[in-house]
Amino acid sequence: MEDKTIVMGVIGSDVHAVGNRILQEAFEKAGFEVINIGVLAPQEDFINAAVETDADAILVSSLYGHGEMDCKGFKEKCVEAGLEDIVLYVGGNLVVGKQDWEPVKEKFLDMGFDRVYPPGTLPEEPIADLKEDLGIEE
Amino acid sequence: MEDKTIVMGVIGSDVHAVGNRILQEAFEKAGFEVINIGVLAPQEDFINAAVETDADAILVSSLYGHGEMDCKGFKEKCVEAGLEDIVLYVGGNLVVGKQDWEPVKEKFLDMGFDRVYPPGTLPEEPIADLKEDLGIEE
Amino acid sequence: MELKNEKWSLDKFKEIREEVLQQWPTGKDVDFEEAIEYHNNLPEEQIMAEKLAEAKEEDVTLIQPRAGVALIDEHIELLKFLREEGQADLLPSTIDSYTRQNNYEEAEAGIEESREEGRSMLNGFPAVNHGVKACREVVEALDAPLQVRHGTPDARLLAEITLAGGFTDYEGGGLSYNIPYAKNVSIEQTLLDWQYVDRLIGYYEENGIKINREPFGPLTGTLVPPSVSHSVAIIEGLLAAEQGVKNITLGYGQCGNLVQDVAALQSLEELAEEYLADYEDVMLTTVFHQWMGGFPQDEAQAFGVISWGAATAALGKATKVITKTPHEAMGVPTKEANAEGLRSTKQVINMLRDQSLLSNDKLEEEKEMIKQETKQILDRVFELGNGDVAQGTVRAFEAGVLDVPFAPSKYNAGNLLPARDDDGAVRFLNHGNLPFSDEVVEFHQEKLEARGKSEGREPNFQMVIDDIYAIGKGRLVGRPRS
Amino acid sequence: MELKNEKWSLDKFKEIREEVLQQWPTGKDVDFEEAIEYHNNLPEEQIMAEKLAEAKEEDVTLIQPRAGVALIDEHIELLKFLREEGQADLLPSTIDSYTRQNNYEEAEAGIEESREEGRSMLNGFPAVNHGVKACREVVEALDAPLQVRHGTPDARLLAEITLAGGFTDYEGGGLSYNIPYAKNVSIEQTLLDWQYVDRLIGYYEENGIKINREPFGPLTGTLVPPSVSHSVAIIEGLLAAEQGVKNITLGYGQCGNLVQDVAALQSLEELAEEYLADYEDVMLTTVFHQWMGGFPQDEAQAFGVISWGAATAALGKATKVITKTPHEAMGVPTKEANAEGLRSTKQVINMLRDQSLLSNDKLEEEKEMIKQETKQILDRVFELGNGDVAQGTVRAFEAGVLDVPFAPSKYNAGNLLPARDDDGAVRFLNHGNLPFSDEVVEFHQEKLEARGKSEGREPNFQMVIDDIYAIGKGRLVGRPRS
Repeated sequence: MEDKTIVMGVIGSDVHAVGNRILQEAFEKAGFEVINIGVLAPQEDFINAAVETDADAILVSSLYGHGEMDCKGFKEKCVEAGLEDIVLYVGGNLVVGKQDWEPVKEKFLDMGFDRVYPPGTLPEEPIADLKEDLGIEE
Repeated sequence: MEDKTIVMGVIGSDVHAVGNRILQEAFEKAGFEVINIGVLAPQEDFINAAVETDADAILVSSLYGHGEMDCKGFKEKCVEAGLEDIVLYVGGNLVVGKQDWEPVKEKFLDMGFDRVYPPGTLPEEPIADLKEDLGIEE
Repeated sequence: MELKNEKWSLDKFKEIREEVLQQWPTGKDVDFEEAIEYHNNLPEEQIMAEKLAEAKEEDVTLIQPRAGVALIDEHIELLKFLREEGQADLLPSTIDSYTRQNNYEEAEAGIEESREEGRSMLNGFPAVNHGVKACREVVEALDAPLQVRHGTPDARLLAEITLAGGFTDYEGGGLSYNIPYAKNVSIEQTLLDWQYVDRLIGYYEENGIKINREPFGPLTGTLVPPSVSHSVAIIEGLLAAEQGVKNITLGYGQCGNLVQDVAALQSLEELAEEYLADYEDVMLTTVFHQWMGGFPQDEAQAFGVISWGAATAALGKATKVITKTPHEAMGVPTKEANAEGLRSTKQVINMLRDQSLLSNDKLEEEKEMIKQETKQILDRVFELGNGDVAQGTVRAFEAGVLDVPFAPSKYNAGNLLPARDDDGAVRFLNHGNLPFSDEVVEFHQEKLEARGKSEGREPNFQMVIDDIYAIGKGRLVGRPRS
Repeated sequence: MELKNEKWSLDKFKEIREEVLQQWPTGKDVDFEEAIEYHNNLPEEQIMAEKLAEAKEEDVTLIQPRAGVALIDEHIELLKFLREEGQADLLPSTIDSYTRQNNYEEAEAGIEESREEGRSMLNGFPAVNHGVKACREVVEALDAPLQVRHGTPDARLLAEITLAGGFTDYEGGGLSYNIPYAKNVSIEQTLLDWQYVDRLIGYYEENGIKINREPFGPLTGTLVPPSVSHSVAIIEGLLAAEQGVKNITLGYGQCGNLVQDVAALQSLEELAEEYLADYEDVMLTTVFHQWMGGFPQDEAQAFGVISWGAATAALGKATKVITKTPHEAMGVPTKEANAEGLRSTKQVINMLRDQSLLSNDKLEEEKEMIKQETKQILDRVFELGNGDVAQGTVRAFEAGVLDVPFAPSKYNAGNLLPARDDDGAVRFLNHGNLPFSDEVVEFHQEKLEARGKSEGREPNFQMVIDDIYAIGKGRLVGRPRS
């Protein structure tokens, strides 16, 4: 497969580092070029990294419940930066408290994310989705 | 307080003996004359014992879920035996499975029981009720 | 018929068998030859003894729920649910209380009412009424071994039907399904009736079919000291082995103190190996019952009790554990609650599967005491029977040498009063006529005096009552209210 | 300002204090003299150090949840619920993640949005924005001691406001709230900022007010070997004591193997007593954190994990335990789920309060290894600082002599790779630059080789990943899929 580049990181004031490291491992193993901007990452860092590396996708993680506030306007900022076509995923514990998943998913889809993953998703799922969305044949 | 006599036991094919023994202890301590007919007791045994001892109340326990079937017609049999005024209590795990308590209680009240107790009731409660229902002053 | 611990001749067995199979119309569908054939075609994953042997070999603890409802389809659905959603390794069919008293007419009425009401009016599966074919429907719908769990003093017809129906494990025994489950049935009678059941299983074994047998360990489930239940378990094991039973699971119900419980599990297996040494090819395994006494009403608290039972089973390396559910205090659980109890148990067991409670002086002392006590009881039983354990057992109950606390049976002396010591281990406050040495009696006395001292009260019946209610109220030891 | 482990002069403290109190408008409401007065009038039942001292004396394990929401009334309601329905002995106020990064503007926006949405948009209680008076409203609405729990590298203003607000316990430290909670903050900086916090508490102590301090034991909460977290805990304890802190609770996060966890709790207390011997009148207690890594999604399984943590805390005689909830895998729990975690924990703790894990060779060996490892690390830290533990700590992190697995901080070497051995105990697969003796290194190597052998694979990073996911998938040891 041709090299596809993805930018990943943990957004906002979130410091959950472990899953992020494992996710990187998994995506690299799956053949992606991974730019991991780490935890405590503002929206700008994702977008700048994507512009600089001409990335194909941005994967946003949020584990601490503030995802809803942290992700506001993300898609718009991507468009402003010329990344209107970039594939945008988000996943994790996206809201405070246990809520029904469907409305949460809808909310983030409405915000412009292409795919939204609930807590406990294993890496295999977004990897398969990303291959499909980027038209990678194995 | 004057001596009041109660007949107690575990109805039907139910063999739960421990709570029954403790209940006896508690009612005796509270000053009642207790006729304990034990476990595996058919309706007839309760009624015969009450007639023979001129009892003031019958306390039926059922812990195994068949209470609904085992208690059918109990009140009517009491009336036939001339015990129309005897105080009639029932308590325990009265039905199979976890059900809302209120409908269960209603069902047993409709069957002619004067009071119905849910699982986990401590002896103090029926003792106080019985003193009230039998007009015992302390 | 005279009771003796001696293998029944096949003729004698078959003679009685004719009567047994006529106790209810479904008995006539039992065909032994055809049942052998049926068992020969069972997949290995449905043979209990094979599964247990594998678990014992691998030092793994399997999980099994209790479950049974009135109607066949619902029963199958329930067991499928517990297998799939509860990850149960082994499956039960808990028999309803009418069947346990051989009240097949009332069971029939319960089946009818269940159909009409659209919910189970029975607290278990009435296997006798349903018959051989229905049992096989259940077996064939599932992919795990099935055990009959009940509480039936005369369980002969039930055994005939369920074993012909493809069940490969049968719980109970002439003592453990009499003393806690009957009021007026003589011990001699139930021992004879259970010799029949054991002989039937021996007959299956002679024909190459493995049927596992499991004496019911917890007895009344209420503060039963380990040596009391161990004595009963070993007697039932001996009686079963004599009739040709080859696969025996000995049971013990959690008391709550980790050291005592692990000591009990280990000593049970070691004692049984010793006492059953003369019988060849007997495979012994153990079953641990999560707390059988009163449960907290609150489900979160109940999960705590369940999980602690799971941890003890794993650390004590029981071959299997029988699970409770968060609905325990409310009676028969929903299938969801039943599966929840299984899943929390499985989680703990899996987390602890590579750990065990390591030996230390306290554990060794507890084991030694349990063994001493059990041997003192069993020695006297053999003595009373002039070497015959069956006859000795009957006389031992008469003499209170065998005695079970809080049992309904009038054939049980009922002199025992157990209470917890300061660490929560179950001791004898009153050991009745158990033939204990002074050393043993003093050991228990000292333990309870130490508790009394720390609570500023004399050990007495109130202490026992406090202990019975304690776990339901969130404690192990029933401390006086301050 | 040069970093040294030396008690700050009051002048120096007050000079910096002026700046700190101006970081956000609510800082101006802090009046130290008046706060002393306020604390003097607090009922004893609300003073953490008193409650902990009592529990330590009585050998009882107290329970405490994590909890915090954006708005004051809702926060009070939440804590009341956990006290009443969860039977919590000690109460927290968990601070939101914006406040932890000193983003008071974003916290303010979160408060606004929470008001508009009618639900908490913040994952904790923004105490700085709410200010002293609001903190006191919280304290006064409750009848248990309150602790601030957070994860704030620069927690000076938060300490000023919450302590003046009547909180009597403060979690964190210059390492434990930097390495797992920041990416770009130097260790020198956070050590200085936490010297400020400790000096503030020392100042309270000088005025007769007991404020408890609790280094955050679990660090990254993911397979942290005990000697790693013990080293950090003892360094933070020493730094705190030097500034005049008198009440210290040292923490440890459950690894899952009972023997290792109990050994860790016991060795932590023993080591701390040894290292802090020069400081007079320091009261040491311990806190055990229920499993901090990934949880199963299923609530019944989560109850199993929670209960096992409760059992370990009780058997290890921790002074308190921080509870998890059945919603753990889903993020911030509802108050009902939080109370459920508390109740299942309380049930287990109460059932086990009269039991402990008895000494045996394995336990002693584990304790000995943890002590050796911790001493080897701390010896080198002191050496690197020429006797000054603060300076030595900075250099030790540079040199990888102190190192935390899976931490986000760029000031952390990140060379460690921990993995479970065949019994589930956490060992070093790669010990990086930790200054271990050959004996220690070989001990770990052998343990992991034994596991590798039993799994038929070389110990490697895949094993680590399997271990990280294991509990979430219902196991302790991440065995290869068969």
